[in-house]
Amino acid sequence: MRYVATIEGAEHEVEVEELSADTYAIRFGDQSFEADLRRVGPASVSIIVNNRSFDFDLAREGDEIVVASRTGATRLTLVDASRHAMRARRAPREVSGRVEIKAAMPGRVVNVLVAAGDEVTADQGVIIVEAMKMENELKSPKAGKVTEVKVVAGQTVEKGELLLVIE
Amino acid sequence: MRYVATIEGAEHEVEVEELSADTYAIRFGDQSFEADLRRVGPASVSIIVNNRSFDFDLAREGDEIVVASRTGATRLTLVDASRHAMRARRAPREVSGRVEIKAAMPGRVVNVLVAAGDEVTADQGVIIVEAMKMENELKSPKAGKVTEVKVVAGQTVEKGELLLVIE
Amino acid sequence: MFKRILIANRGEIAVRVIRACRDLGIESVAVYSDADRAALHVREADHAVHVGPAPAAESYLKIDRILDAAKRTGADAIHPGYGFFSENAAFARAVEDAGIVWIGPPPEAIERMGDKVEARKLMAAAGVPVVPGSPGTLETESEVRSIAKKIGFPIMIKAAAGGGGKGLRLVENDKDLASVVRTVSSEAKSSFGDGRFYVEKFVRNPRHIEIQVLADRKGNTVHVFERECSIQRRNQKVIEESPSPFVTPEMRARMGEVAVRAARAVKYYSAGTIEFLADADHNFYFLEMNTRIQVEHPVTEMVTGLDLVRTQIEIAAGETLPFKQHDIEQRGWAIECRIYAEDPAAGFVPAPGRIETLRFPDGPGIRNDAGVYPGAEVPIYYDPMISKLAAWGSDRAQAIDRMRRALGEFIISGDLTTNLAFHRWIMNHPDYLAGNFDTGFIGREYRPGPSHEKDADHERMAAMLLAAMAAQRGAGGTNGKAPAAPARERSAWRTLGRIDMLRR
Amino acid sequence: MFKRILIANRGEIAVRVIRACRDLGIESVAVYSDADRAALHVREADHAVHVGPAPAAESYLKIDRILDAAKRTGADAIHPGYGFFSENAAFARAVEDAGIVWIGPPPEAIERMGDKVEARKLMAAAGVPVVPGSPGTLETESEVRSIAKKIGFPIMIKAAAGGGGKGLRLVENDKDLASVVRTVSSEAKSSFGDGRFYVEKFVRNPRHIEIQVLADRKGNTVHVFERECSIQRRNQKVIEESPSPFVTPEMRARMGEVAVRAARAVKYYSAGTIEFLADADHNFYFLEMNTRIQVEHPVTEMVTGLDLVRTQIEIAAGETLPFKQHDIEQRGWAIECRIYAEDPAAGFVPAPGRIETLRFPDGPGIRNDAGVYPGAEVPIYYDPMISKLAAWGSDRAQAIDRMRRALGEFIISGDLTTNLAFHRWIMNHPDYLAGNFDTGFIGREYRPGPSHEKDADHERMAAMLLAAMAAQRGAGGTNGKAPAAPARERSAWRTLGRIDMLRR
Repeated sequence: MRYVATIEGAEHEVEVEELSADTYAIRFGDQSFEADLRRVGPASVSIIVNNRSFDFDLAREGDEIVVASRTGATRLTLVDASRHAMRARRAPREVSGRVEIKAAMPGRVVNVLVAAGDEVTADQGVIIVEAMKMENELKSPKAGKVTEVKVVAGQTVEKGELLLVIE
Repeated sequence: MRYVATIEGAEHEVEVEELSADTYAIRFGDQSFEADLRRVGPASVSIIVNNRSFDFDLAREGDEIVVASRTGATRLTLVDASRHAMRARRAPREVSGRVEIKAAMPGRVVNVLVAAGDEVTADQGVIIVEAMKMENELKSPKAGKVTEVKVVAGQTVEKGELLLVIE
Repeated sequence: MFKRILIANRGEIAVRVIRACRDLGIESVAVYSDADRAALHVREADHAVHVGPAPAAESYLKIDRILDAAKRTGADAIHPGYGFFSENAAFARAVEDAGIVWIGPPPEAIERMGDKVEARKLMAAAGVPVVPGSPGTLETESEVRSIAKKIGFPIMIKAAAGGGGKGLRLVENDKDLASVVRTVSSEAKSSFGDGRFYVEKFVRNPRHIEIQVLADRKGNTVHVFERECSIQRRNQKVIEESPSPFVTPEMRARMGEVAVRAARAVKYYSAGTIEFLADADHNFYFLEMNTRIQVEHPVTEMVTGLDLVRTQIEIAAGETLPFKQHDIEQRGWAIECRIYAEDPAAGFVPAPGRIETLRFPDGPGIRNDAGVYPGAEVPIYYDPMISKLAAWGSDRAQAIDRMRRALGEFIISGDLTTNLAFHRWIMNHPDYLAGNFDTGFIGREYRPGPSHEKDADHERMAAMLLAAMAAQRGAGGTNGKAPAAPARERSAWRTLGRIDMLRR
Repeated sequence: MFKRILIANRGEIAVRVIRACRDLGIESVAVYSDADRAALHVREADHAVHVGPAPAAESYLKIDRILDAAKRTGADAIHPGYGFFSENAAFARAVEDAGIVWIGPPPEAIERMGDKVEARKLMAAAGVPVVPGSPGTLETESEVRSIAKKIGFPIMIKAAAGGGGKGLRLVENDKDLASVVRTVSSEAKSSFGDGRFYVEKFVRNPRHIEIQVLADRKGNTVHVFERECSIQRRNQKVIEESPSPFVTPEMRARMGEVAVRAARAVKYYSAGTIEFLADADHNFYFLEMNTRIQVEHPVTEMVTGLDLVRTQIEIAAGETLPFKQHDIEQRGWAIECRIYAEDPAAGFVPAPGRIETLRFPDGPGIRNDAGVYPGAEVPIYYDPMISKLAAWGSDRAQAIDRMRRALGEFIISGDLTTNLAFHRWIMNHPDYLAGNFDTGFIGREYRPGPSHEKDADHERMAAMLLAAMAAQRGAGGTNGKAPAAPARERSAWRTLGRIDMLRR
């Protein structure tokens, strides 16, 4: 199998070949290695390469795979080489004058300091959200007008939930 | 649901009724209880009855269920009340003059002290089996004749594997 | 001794008290909200009583429900843990009025120390050094402005009923004053039911050092040396140690003596802590007294060999302190890292969720007080603490070596982010290693950023690529075993605690 | 200091040494057989080298393969752990000849102490008390018979090259003599490659008490007090503690002095242990010297605060002992329970298998040195130890209270049987609590039998019946979460460690 791996922005062509049930050949650049891989937990693998032992926890986050060890973690993507060529690039998203204020964490709305139609200045406090007894006053990132208020005081909100819109 | 529970040889009629997703009514003898049950692990449950908290690990062994807590364990069987009446009793097994010597644990045969056809006396050592460097000389439980030798020195054996037969 | 103790708390401290009960052969009673039915403290206790819905104000902070739970289960004493009712004199009195023993200090002492303004006056009168500030409580922005004019910015605005790093904010200059006063007042009202606050001169870059005290009901009072708690984020401690690398033998003796004097001034009994700010010249000032067991009590236990929770229970039962001041000795060094479900890269906001897999460190010198188990939920409603990881060594260097090792062994995965990588960063920071830090350390030094394997050599690279391939295919090696069930696998892949190392 | 240490061992002791390496910033090299590819020590190490098939004789005990592994990974020192090569002078010499540092005592000391017959002679000459017995080694049944006639039955027949409870058998009378001689000889030949044996008068109901010693290469030798190891099954320790409830301050001083003399007699360096038998009159006799780290070293570490494995490494690196005799103090009490995959009801035969779920105890005073993780296999080929659970308390009563609590928290399930319930039984036995026991304790007192909840009241009964129903239906409550995946569930139901409580 040939892959294109993207690590910290750099692309690498990788070839992985299964030699037996547990051993693999990995080639990238002018390097070639034989590795022994065992599953040691639901999302953990033990890998031995040239007598070096690596114990990784693995996670998927969207397109990315996170490979974490006791000393650090690396985030990478792996794409089938044949599909890589065809892969469409996403068009950069338009940045509009509309700003959405979203909940950074799950919590409870303590107070909404503005109403739809209010004019606000940059850095003006617009809403207070509480999580675990810590209250956080969220501020407007720009001067503008409040066009939508999606929540009321006392309401529980999820992480990423839209609270209000400023245009 | 009605069950017949057998605990340490005594039979109890039990009725269990699901009151909601997590709560149950349990009746046995003249006792009646309401209980809250939650799964807290692959084979662990937390149960609260009359404000008493029970944390059990559960295991099935054949027909039996083992309910284990921090202080002890109880082995019981639970049979659907309607099937209980029809349940056939197993006939007691015949005890024959044939004695099978089996491996009590997984291990390795160090030495076979007898051959098929040999006459042995009660308590005579017949085979030496090693597990984890401990050698154990197995003895004939009765006087008789070795009719079968199923293993050879150096062979690895499983728990319960037949080693030899004395008649 | 008591027959049955109700623990009016949750999480790791409830488990800690249950362990002390078990050691003493005392039955334990847990209370739980809707969010905590399957929590570890409920599983570990002998009894468990439901006290209401998830929000603490409707369950853990309902006096009548807690007392009713105690009566229904026949509890003869109540331990409040820390937080919740631990510094609530009204609750302590209600407990005593109900004929149940309160495992804590006299309600009067809680009250006098709980009113931070009165406490300042009282301590000054007892000859305990205090920081310059407002003589009494304030209620308006303009009052604050006039005090600030007198003592000069920066100032700290503190809720009169606050404590434990909650209800206090720094004001650097006049411009921010209005917004901060509004926030503190709102937070104080909703968290403590008391909107009053006071002002203190902000001591820049102080050390936060505290002295543990123990006193019985017969007036025997001892101190159990200091804890260094200067490593803080959001004005809350994350790493504590004992002894302090900053405290000299002379300073230790003086602080201990002052702490005993402070405790005696309020006729204190049970375990308590006198918190001090220390400046670079080894001057120290009374900050507040915590009239309860502290989160960070394990480091004192590891260094002195005492069991502070057990001693609290014995004192409440009327026993005499089984040791005198000269019996208590410091041996070696202990450090505690508070492992939280929080996101250091996003200003340490809580990031709770469900724990999938969990492996705790162990071995020589390691202790880990946890409130969770694999499959448990860290609820959004409460303090998002996962565990308190503590390491002991014969000296500070060994304690740090062991902590670093333990942090490496700690594995937690699930729908949550942890501060494990943040702790690893501190345990390798030259200033921390040199004992050279103050309460501003994290704010000045911590810059979240990518922490990928910078020195990844080719072998590590090959291993990582293979691991990534295994992750993508959803299957690792065989190891001669059946692979884990797909359903379980799917959820475990989602996120892993270790990934908090990488942020961009 | 070393750059990279190879650990010529497996299981918990390999993990223990890896932890010491990590604390010291030294890289670790694991070796593994086919059975141990996924073992914890391989996962935890920085390097790992395959050394052969599952049987130890073909992997862990292959001198050339271990040395080759060290050379290939650039290891500059080898730590042998306990068992395997730890008391093999030929291996120690081969290591040194290869230019690699041997983290252990001088090969000559191993040799002289390894020959139990020579050791007896040597110790007697050095003024160390020894038990009456054969003056030299024996080879035939008739030789044994003539010695027995002289010193009288019962006698112990011991392999000259044995040790650690292996290769020794009791003969009560003339009738059993032939069979025992045959077994010991066969076992000695296959296990140690040396069929010679010797005979000692059997001291009935002795205490087994040992003294830890530490010595550097410069001749500084100290003792680190005693360990009480009388709780044994199959002539092997299962519970150890320090201090011993039997040893008086005078006896401790004498034993320590004798132990240092014994170590000096063989120009010892590194960590070592002098084992003694003690009779009811507080007389003690040299039994053997273990020229390696002991399984039970954690209790000494907990009581003294020393790190014995770290000290071993430092001594091997040529460092001077960083403490003198008067610097070493005993604080409190520590107890260790060896948690084995074995079946106490079936004569303590090994009962290894795969571990499904695993939850370790923790909290104040608890340490658990494990060699396994959830999903790991306890292989049939080696010592079936799961972990070493240790509890520290300020006195013996508190240490026992904490051990009892920790044993209650310990959950292990899978295709294996454990001795957890056996340990719980001992921790509640009045004679154990009174400190009143000897090496015959388990043989006399332990009667495996059903240990169901005898005092199960109706509420517990109701809970058990409901749990059983849940088990039968294969589904518990909902807790608002998806139930665990069926495949995983099936295997977890199979057997559970806690069920070893019930045997019939």
